[in-house]
Amino acid sequence: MAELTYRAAVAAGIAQEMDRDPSVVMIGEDIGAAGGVFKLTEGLFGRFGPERVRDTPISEQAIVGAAMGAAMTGLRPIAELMFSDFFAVTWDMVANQIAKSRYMTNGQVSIPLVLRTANGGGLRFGAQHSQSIENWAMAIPGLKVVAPSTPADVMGLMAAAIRDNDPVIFCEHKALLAIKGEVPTGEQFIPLGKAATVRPGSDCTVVAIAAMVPRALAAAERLQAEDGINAEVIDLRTLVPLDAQAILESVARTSRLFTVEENPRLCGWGAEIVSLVADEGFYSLDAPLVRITTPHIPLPSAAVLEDAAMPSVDRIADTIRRRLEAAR
Amino acid sequence: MAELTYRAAVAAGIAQEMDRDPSVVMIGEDIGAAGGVFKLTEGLFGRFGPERVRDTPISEQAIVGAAMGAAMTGLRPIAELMFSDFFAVTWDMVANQIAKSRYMTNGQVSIPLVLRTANGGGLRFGAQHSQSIENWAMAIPGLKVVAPSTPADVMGLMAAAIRDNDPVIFCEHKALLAIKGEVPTGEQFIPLGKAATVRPGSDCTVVAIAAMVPRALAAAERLQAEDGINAEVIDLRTLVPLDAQAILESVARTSRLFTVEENPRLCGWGAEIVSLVADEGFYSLDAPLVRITTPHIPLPSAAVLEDAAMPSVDRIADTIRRRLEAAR
Amino acid sequence: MSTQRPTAAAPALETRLAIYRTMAECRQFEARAQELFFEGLVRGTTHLGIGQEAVAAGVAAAMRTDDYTFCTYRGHNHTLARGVPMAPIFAELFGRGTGLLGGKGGSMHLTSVEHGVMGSYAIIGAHLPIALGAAWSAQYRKSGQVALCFFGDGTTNIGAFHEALNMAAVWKAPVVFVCENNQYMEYTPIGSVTAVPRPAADRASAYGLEPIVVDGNDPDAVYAIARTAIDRARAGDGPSLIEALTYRHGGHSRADPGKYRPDEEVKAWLARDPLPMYRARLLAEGASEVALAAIDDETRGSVAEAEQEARSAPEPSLDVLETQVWSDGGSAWRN
Amino acid sequence: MSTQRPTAAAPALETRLAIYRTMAECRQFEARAQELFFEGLVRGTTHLGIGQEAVAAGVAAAMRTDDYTFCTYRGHNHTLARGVPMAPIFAELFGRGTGLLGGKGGSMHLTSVEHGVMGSYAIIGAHLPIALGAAWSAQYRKSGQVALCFFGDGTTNIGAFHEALNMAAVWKAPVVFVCENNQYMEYTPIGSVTAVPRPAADRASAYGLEPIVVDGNDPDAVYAIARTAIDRARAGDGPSLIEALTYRHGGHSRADPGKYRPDEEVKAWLARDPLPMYRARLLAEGASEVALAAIDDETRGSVAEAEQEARSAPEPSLDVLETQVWSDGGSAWRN
Ligand SMILES: Cc1ncc(C[n+]2csc(CCOP(=O)(O)OP(=O)(O)O)c2C)c(N)n1
Ligand SMILES: Cc1ncc(C[n+]2csc(CCOP(=O)(O)OP(=O)(O)O)c2C)c(N)n1
Ligand SMILES: [Mg+2]
Ligand SMILES: [Mg+2]
Repeated sequence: MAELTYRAAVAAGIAQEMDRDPSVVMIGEDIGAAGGVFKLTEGLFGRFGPERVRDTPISEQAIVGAAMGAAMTGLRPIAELMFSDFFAVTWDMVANQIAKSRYMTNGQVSIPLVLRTANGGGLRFGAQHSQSIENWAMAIPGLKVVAPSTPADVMGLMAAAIRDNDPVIFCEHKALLAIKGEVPTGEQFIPLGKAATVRPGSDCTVVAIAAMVPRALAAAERLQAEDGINAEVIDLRTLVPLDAQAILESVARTSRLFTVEENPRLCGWGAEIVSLVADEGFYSLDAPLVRITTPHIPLPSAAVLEDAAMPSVDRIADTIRRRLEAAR
Repeated sequence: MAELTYRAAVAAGIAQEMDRDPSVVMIGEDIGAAGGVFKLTEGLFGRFGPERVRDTPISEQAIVGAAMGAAMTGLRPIAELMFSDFFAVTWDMVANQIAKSRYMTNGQVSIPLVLRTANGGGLRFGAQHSQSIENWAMAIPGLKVVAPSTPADVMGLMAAAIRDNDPVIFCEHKALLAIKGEVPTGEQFIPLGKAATVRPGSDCTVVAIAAMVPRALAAAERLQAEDGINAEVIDLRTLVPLDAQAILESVARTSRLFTVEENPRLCGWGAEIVSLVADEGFYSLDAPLVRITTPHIPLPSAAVLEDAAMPSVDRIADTIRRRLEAAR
Repeated sequence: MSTQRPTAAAPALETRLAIYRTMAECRQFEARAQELFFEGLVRGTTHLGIGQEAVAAGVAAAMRTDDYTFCTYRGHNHTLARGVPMAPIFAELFGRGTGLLGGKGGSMHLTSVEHGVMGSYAIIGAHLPIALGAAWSAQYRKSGQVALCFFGDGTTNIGAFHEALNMAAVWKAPVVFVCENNQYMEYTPIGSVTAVPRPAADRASAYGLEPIVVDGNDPDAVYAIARTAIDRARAGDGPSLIEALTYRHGGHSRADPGKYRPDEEVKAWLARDPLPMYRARLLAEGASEVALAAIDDETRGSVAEAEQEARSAPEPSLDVLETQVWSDGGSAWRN
Repeated sequence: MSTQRPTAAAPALETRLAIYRTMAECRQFEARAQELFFEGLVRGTTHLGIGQEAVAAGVAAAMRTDDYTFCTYRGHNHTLARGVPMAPIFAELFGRGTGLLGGKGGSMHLTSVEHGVMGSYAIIGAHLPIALGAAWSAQYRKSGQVALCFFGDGTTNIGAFHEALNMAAVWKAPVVFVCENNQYMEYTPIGSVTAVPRPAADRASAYGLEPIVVDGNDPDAVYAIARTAIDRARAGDGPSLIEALTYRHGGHSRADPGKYRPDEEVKAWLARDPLPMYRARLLAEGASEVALAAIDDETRGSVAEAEQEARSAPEPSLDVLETQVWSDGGSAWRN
């Protein structure tokens, strides 16, 4: 066991795989000698050299397109999008080319790549540098979507993402970079598609990812302490593949579902989870299905406004308490 | 009353507004003398001239960006994206700039523009020319989303979209271009945000848009004839603003909801509708909420495969019949 | 036309006959495909390269078998030129189960990895960065492969063009960008939407590259220019950008009659039809009428045979609908 | 430095003093903003243009009051140069309710439509097409307005740059693109990721434009070049692309110390600090020390006053959280 920051776990996860497989290469803006603007690739340039850790111009279409071309021809590229908002600049490459080419060619083409990105809000960066875009990717068939909440998950899921033979969108949450956590010693690997029940409970199921996991956990502790409500918290870890069974199994026990999403309200990943349960888990439900989300607005930059926009521990706890009471 | 094709209604709707307001201008690829590759702008160049109907290079970022800049400074531009799949090429302009600038500037900037696009499948064009992207837009706060199913709605909603002071994504469905319908004489205007109950019914609520509306209607007729099931069919017409009350009111009567979506399964607009009802309409429900969608795959090009992928009248009717029976 | 006259001697007769055969195959295949589109057998859309065969054929003859081709929706010629058999291409256009892509991709996405055809791309500009990526991969793997990337004049105005050219130049990637300037982006004359007269060549200097313009209806000239560029790329000297001047005889796609083009312009280009021009030149420069006629006839035979094979192929089985989204062959997104 | 030496005579002393005042305001405002960032009062991020003031000030002096400014996240200078008062800018950086954007946008999105500042854009390249659109609008409305669009060297490698330049040239739009080449894209020297030595000027010919390079630390030179380009745009002769060579004294953003830059390079550029250089020139060419000192002092006063005003401003009310998504002032997406 060693204690690592979430930030350091990113570089450690990449380093583990670059050590293991010479076909793993990285490209992105300022990722080389500078170690990335969030210092997420620190040390990799020194260790693996400029051929394997390449700086690029500000050319997101070329970065992601080049990663695709390299993935089709024998490499396992990792491309960094500095902020996840910049996926929009290269969305054609992601949604139309990378996601669809295997299917369109009936499997002739494999695209084993990872698109890493600093995702999410909380840093007062404003609407164009704070988005949570997991739901953008989830809506596109052909993309896998990973959004870890702990250093250990970052390392283990990074290994799985890099070894995966399909394209993976790997969301590193900006607001979690400084958190610390235990990472087991030795090679890390956590398969994609396995949720973690991070707090067992019996009164309701709370589903979250990334920065919403610690908030959901804190809310659950508060509910336990203040109201005797015993909430189960599930960290999905990956949205695609989705551990639907873990959710359905939990809701079968608790009969109540809450999702906690950072993205704006409409068509978020929470809507997908709710819809799944509203269909397949309907008969085990005894209360409305509730999504706790950022309102359907762009994220504001001022601290008080941003804090009010994103689901907070307060809002999560209050919503769960209120809705459980209402359903009594 | 006059009979118009859906295709002709597009040009007629635009012409009505260009006649009315000299600040309405159009840009796009091949929209001028050529009248557009789908002949959706035929006649406009001749009538309004090259200053108001401008051909562009293949530069979707510049097209949409220029429309934004013009909208901020006194014009009401309409930009055509030839296929809705190409939104991906200019998604930054749409999702990050156009959608967010009013909010980020605290209302200093208004962006009254319409982004028109040929949307949807059924023409055997394959995965990159057949997507239904209403849910992409719905997921972004700051965008209004219109997806009409009849010539009259095309004209009336086009007028509303052009006169609206906010950005509107206007989805013209490729597979509907040739259909005909009555359009009342005189100036057309249908406010955004009003659903149409296109078939009243009492046994279940079926919510659809665009090309799924005629299919849902045909399925409803078949269910009535073959099974005595009386389905209510709601054509949402616009996703944002959403006529949530129309849906909730209908489900309050029918207790059962089906959505019919052309987009791939995950995070579609149907998930949003289902989630809304699973929360606010929960207590009037007596059966699972069911989404009928394209599977979560890219659309294939071969006729038999494409037909099997998209929700068909058969599949809609069969699903409703089967799920209503199972819930009995 | 101020094009670069290749200084190298014409290629060997054998090479030239191979080029001629490729051109004949492209022409006959596409002419038939167009008829079959009007018969309703070819579904969806097609974009024909009739008139532009010399570019695909000339470049392909200069390639190594393991080099990569990246082309567009107008990619039948480039696909055929790499030796992909006709029957699965026809079958793909017909939407049959034996199609090159199993019926999943259609005319716009022809791909045959085993022949080095890494895809036909239907969204303008996307494949330039992707081709650069394949070149980067070859460079990293030290495989000596070169990526050839074909695109149209209209494509030079989209952002991805700019990004790919700059990054390829900075990385000295072994990629050759070939712009087929057929004078039109769909229905719009390229000159009316482009700030410079030569949409590709006049941009080369923006990437530190030499401007190269070649007569795209002269396969020998194309071959020579391509050879130089490919050798240069393989030697590690970086990318090239070639502008080949040519013309599509027909419309942009499907049933487009191409009426937006002045009659004299069409007439002038038809008079420079690369097929008869090259045939005449080969005859004049030592090929026998017998040999050329044999190529013409054999090609007619292959096209007819391929069409029959594709016609009698079954529709795709619905079992494949949800396969090949993922590398495990399936499409499951949940447990 | 092979820059264009403006042939026009230096601007009138009054104009030059106004330029000097703008530069002083920019410098002092930003120097204080940086201190306040380290004090934790400025939240989120800031990107300072210390060292680059001569570009914003020189261009602004050449603009008509109804011309448009489009700039970047590094936009304090350009915003101040159009006369936007300091207090609401400070308040915006502090995230206060009286902020220029009500606290919704932050440092990267400064906008003041009433001063013609149509926005600061934080995603590289996006505002070039948007500025072109404003120019197109002015052209259509025959308003005689010109759009000025500022961006960095690194921005020349993104697709939107290419699309905007081409379309602006084809449309002869009244837009002037000003590339502030401060030698770095974030932490990476621009030369290491760009295929040509002059990232903007060496691309001008790709859009049929003249290459224009100017000493971006010389406000008189910038003014003269801008004047020519703006007049040209206003006269209907189309866009220009200006490359202004300059340097940011500090890091890219926030707490970046800029250590990736060679010491001698930094030293050489600090020796060419536009503020003292211009001050010295004005003194030498007829301005009085008294007048200049008054400007310095008044500016110090304004900055201090604005800071105090912003400091004492309240946090935004939570009532505004869900306002101004739509033109009706609200954010309702449903009934
Ligand atoms: C991003 C994008 N915009 C528009 C289109 C529609 N489109 C298909 S082909 C074409 C014209 C392309 O012209 P050019 O590059 O000259 O190639 P050509 O068709 O002449 O071979 C256009 C605009 C597209 N496929 N992708
Ligand atoms: C599309 C996009 N990619 C990356 C970034 C991150 N980023 C912000 S500033 C910057 C460097 C820009 O360099 P330059 O254009 O030279 O402007 P400067 O910061 O030097 O003023 C980068 C890469 C971004 N904001 N947008
Ligand atoms: Mg062309
Ligand atoms: Mg710079």
